[in-house]
Amino acid sequence: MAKRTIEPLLWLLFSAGGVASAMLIPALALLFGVAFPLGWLSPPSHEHLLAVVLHPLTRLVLFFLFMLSMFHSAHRFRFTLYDGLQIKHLNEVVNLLCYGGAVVGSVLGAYLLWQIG
Amino acid sequence: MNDRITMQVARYLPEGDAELSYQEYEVPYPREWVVLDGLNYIKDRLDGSLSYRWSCRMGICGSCGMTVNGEPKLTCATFLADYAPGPVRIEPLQNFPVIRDLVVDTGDFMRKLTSVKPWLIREEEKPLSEGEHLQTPAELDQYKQYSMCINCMLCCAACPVYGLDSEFVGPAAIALAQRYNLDGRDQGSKLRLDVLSDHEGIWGCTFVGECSKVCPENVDPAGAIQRYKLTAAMDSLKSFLMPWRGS
Amino acid sequence: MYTNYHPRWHRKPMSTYWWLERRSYLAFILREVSSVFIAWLVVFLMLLVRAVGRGDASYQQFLDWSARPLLVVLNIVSLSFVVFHAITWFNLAPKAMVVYVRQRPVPGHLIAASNYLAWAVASGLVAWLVLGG
Amino acid sequence: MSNHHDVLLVGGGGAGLRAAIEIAETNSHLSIAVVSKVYPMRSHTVSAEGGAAGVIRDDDSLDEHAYDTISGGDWLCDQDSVEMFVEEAPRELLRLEHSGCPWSREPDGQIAVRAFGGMKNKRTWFAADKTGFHMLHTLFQTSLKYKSVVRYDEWFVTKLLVDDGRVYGVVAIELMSGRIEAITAGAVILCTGGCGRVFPFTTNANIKNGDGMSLAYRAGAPLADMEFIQYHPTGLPFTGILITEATRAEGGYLINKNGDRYLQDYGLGKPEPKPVLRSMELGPRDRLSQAFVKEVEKGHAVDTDFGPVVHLDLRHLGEELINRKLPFVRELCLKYENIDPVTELIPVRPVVHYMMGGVHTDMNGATSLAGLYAAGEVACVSINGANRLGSNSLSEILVFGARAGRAAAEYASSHTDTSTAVLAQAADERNRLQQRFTRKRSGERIADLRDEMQKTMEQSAGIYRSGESLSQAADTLHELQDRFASVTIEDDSRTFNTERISALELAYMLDVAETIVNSALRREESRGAHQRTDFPARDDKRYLAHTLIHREPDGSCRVEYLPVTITRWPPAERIYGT
Ligand SMILES: Cc1cc2nc3c(=O)[nH]c(=O)nc-3n(C[C@H](O)[C@H](O)[C@H](O)COP(=O)(O)OP(=O)(O)OC[C@H]3O[C@@H](n4cnc5c(N)ncnc54)[C@H](O)[C@@H]3O)c2cc1C
Ligand code: SF4
Ligand code: F3S
Ligand code: FES
Repeated sequence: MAKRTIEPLLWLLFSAGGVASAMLIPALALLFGVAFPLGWLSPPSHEHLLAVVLHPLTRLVLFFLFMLSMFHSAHRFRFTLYDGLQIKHLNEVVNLLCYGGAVVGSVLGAYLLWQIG
Repeated sequence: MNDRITMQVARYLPEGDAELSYQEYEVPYPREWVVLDGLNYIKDRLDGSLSYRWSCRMGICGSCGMTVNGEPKLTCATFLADYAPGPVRIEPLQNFPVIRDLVVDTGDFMRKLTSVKPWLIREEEKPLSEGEHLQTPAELDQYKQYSMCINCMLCCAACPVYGLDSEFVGPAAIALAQRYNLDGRDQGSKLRLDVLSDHEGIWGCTFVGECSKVCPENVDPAGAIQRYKLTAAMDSLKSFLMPWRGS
Repeated sequence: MYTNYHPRWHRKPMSTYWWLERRSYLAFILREVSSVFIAWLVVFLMLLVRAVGRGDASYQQFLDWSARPLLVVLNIVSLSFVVFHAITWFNLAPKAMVVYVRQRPVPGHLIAASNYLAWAVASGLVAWLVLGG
Repeated sequence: MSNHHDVLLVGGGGAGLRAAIEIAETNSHLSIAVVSKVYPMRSHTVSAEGGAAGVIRDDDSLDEHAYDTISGGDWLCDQDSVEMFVEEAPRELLRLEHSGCPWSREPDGQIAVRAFGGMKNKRTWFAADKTGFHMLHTLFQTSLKYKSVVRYDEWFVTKLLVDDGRVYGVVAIELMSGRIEAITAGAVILCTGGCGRVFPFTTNANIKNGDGMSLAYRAGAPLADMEFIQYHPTGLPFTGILITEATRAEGGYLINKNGDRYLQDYGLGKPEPKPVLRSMELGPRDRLSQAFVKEVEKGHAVDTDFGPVVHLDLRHLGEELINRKLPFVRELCLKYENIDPVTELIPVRPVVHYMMGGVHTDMNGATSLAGLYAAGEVACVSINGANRLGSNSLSEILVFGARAGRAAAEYASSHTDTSTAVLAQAADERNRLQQRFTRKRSGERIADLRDEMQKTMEQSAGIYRSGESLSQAADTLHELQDRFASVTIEDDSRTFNTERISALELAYMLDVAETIVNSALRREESRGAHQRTDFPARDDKRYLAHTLIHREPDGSCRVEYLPVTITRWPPAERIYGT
């Protein structure tokens, strides 16, 4: 039996992240990145937001959203570097940078969400 | 006279040339002439030394693929009049080494095609005396689309990854592997998975999607690859989570 | 056979700017570049969560910070990239997923449509939660 | 440098690949070479649309298939070969199913069959209307799994190496590099397909130049029944693209400019709304093409820029049926004629399609030269007689490809001796090619000579012929042979020199054209596809016989006749439409 690479698993993470980020990030980015800063809508009170974030389900969803989106980005960015800049020969560095970043980001995200409560 | 169109044809002679050059020819272009008719006119009447491949002139043998005004096309299914008033530029297919004029080396393509084991694999042959394998029209439809590939290589010429990454198996070969995987009579998907999933086979594809856009037979190799990735990934996940169930 | 590796065949290397050669390639690269902006937005949201966790003051600080013009511009650009990502993603999804209902493949546009529906519902849910339902 | 194999196949079409697979499966230690001037999957088998005949239904019988074939061939078929053929055909088609060929199916999953011209029962297997394409790709992909099959892709065979009445191999040019090599073998099978390009208006691809017929003829093997050329009644004007007979089998009508189903005037039955087997539009091809000529004479055809046409009417079949069973026809009409058969009439006219004659072989594909075999359209076994029935030839390439493969493998296993004389011959051939086909700028253009040959053939050896036109044509062809000696070659590169190949192909076609014209001239009767205006009746007394044409050392031809093998079906009148 031939060896198995982890490429398929990375691809699964990429895909899941693609769905998660497409479903949830636009709304969040629209609200917090554009609508509140520009004053189109008034931001929710701290108390309300805290309550929402403290809900275990929200924390779970946010964790997966952060982690998967990071892996999504890492994977896609890796291939953009390969193909766009034609630096496939540097793949070890690129991999370390991309997925390493995603792992660090995910751990940070988990820590953040954990320590609020 | 404006009943002629200028064809700028790429020329390359390995004996002398270091680079492609372009030669211009004026050819007639009646409504029913395809680009290939223009090339044949050049070869027969103007310049016998032009080299290119063709055979069926009905879009089925897959030999006449070239780059027409930057797009990969079957020259026997692309009408000259659509490019009026011209000029129309004819170059060899991209992403393949050029042997001569409009002729490219297809060796890489053929090797990759063979590597995915594109034939029916059975654990046990059914004896002829037992008749046919039953296959309902719906079962046939599962793989039919992927069996329509004429090996014209337009998809590979359109795919940047095929040009950038020499390891990438390419859209046509993967679609063909998928054709057999989805055929109910076949039992070889595991074997093909080993070939495809364990190296650059499919993971190099970043879903540029151009392959499906240029395919003259609507094979949709891009779709085949994504579907295949999903199957391969699920398969990996299973053997990752349940290693004891591995084959 | 020796001719397979013939040195005299003409090989044109891909140009570094190949993705400028066709509009569809450019669209592809833009789609891929969305990854950078998604990564940024994740960081941005994580900062938000941190601020919320640290109390009202730091939440207000975050709100002020996020209203700085440069940041707003960055976020508008990022938002357009994620939306581009979302649209291409939902449009292409039917290619990877062939769903069969009663032995017949569900047409691609229906799958895409159901994706868009899910997107709308998810966005509505987010807005409802954030804005205080 | 020389390459040696046990069996060498010239041609990678359906017949060649079937033979290769047969040998690889039965004799895995034999080394098999497939030498083909195009990549195998580009071979012209790829363009066959309609289907392949083989009895599978319970209400059908082998005898009926044999009878349809024999009467369709106007009793010129060898009946022992036909009986063997109809018996083996279903097994061959089934074998292809086991290799993955995507045959069209009935709702319950069984193989579906359709009606075809001249066949009294539904027995034509099909894969929508791309049957040849699917068959060829299935065979090609299957052949990839055998290590003992060595492919010489894009190698062009220029000569058979013969010593003392036995064939030892070939000389071929590798297109990519231009090198000329001898490839020797214990046995050689010619599978080079037909020669439609001898005519100007044909369904045949650019590669169908009668190469194998000329190779065998020059090597001393006789060609059989070369005067029988099939015109297919429904080709698209200008391109000659074929509109498959399956359109009529599914219920299409042929109508003239007055909207009449004119076939009723030519003894082909009465018009019925639904297709009736062996009647009207489902009559044999020779009769339908002849009826077209008569309609033109009566002024009932429609004039177009590309000559007179009649119309094929599919409109009443409906979009759903057309999409399901004839999608390629719709695609071709839309692409090349800008016509949608769902709502519009398709203009069609007879077009040169198939060669009944070819290298004379026995039932095992053996020719009169030891070690030389032939199978497929290049061969004349003969099961097609004076007129081939549609869908018999895709089955023929399988049945006789396999048989020739077995016979050649056996021969090669028991004849392992080699000849040194042929290496000297190969050296001579190399010199000839180098001198003869290198740059020469003074003479006439290849295309001009080719056009003249094609025009001559159309005018004198078309659907109707006469002694006068044929003997004139013989003179013209003779003269063209002379002029060919100084033909212009502008290309002096060794690499992928397609002009040199075109010149060699023209030489083959001139040989074949001569044999056609001379065979037709000698046959003073009308039978099947050979219609003489000066001898309008069939003459079983003198011509219930195969024409065998030999090449004399001085280049002239000698014709002799060989009796037809009759087993159970004595010659009778051909009756259709009842
Ligand atoms: C448009 C069309 C539709 C048809 N439809 C049907 C149908 O529905 N049913 C049916 O039964 N029949 C049909 N036929 C007929 C049938 O397809 C052919 O008779 C059959 O495919 C011939 O197969 P083959 O293997 O003999 O030759 P081909 O497939 O023509 O192969 C010839 C091979 O020989 C090689 N070759 C030739 N010369 C040389 C050389 N000098 N050196 C090296 N290699 C050489 C070529 O490269 C090629 O590989 C159709 C034919 C046409 C043209
Ligand atoms: S998938 Fe389409 S484009 Fe690619 S080789 Fe096959 S037919 Fe040609
Ligand atoms: S163009 Fe190339 S990257 Fe994938 S989707 Fe098609 S193979
Ligand atoms: S010549 Fe055959 S596909 Fe164009």
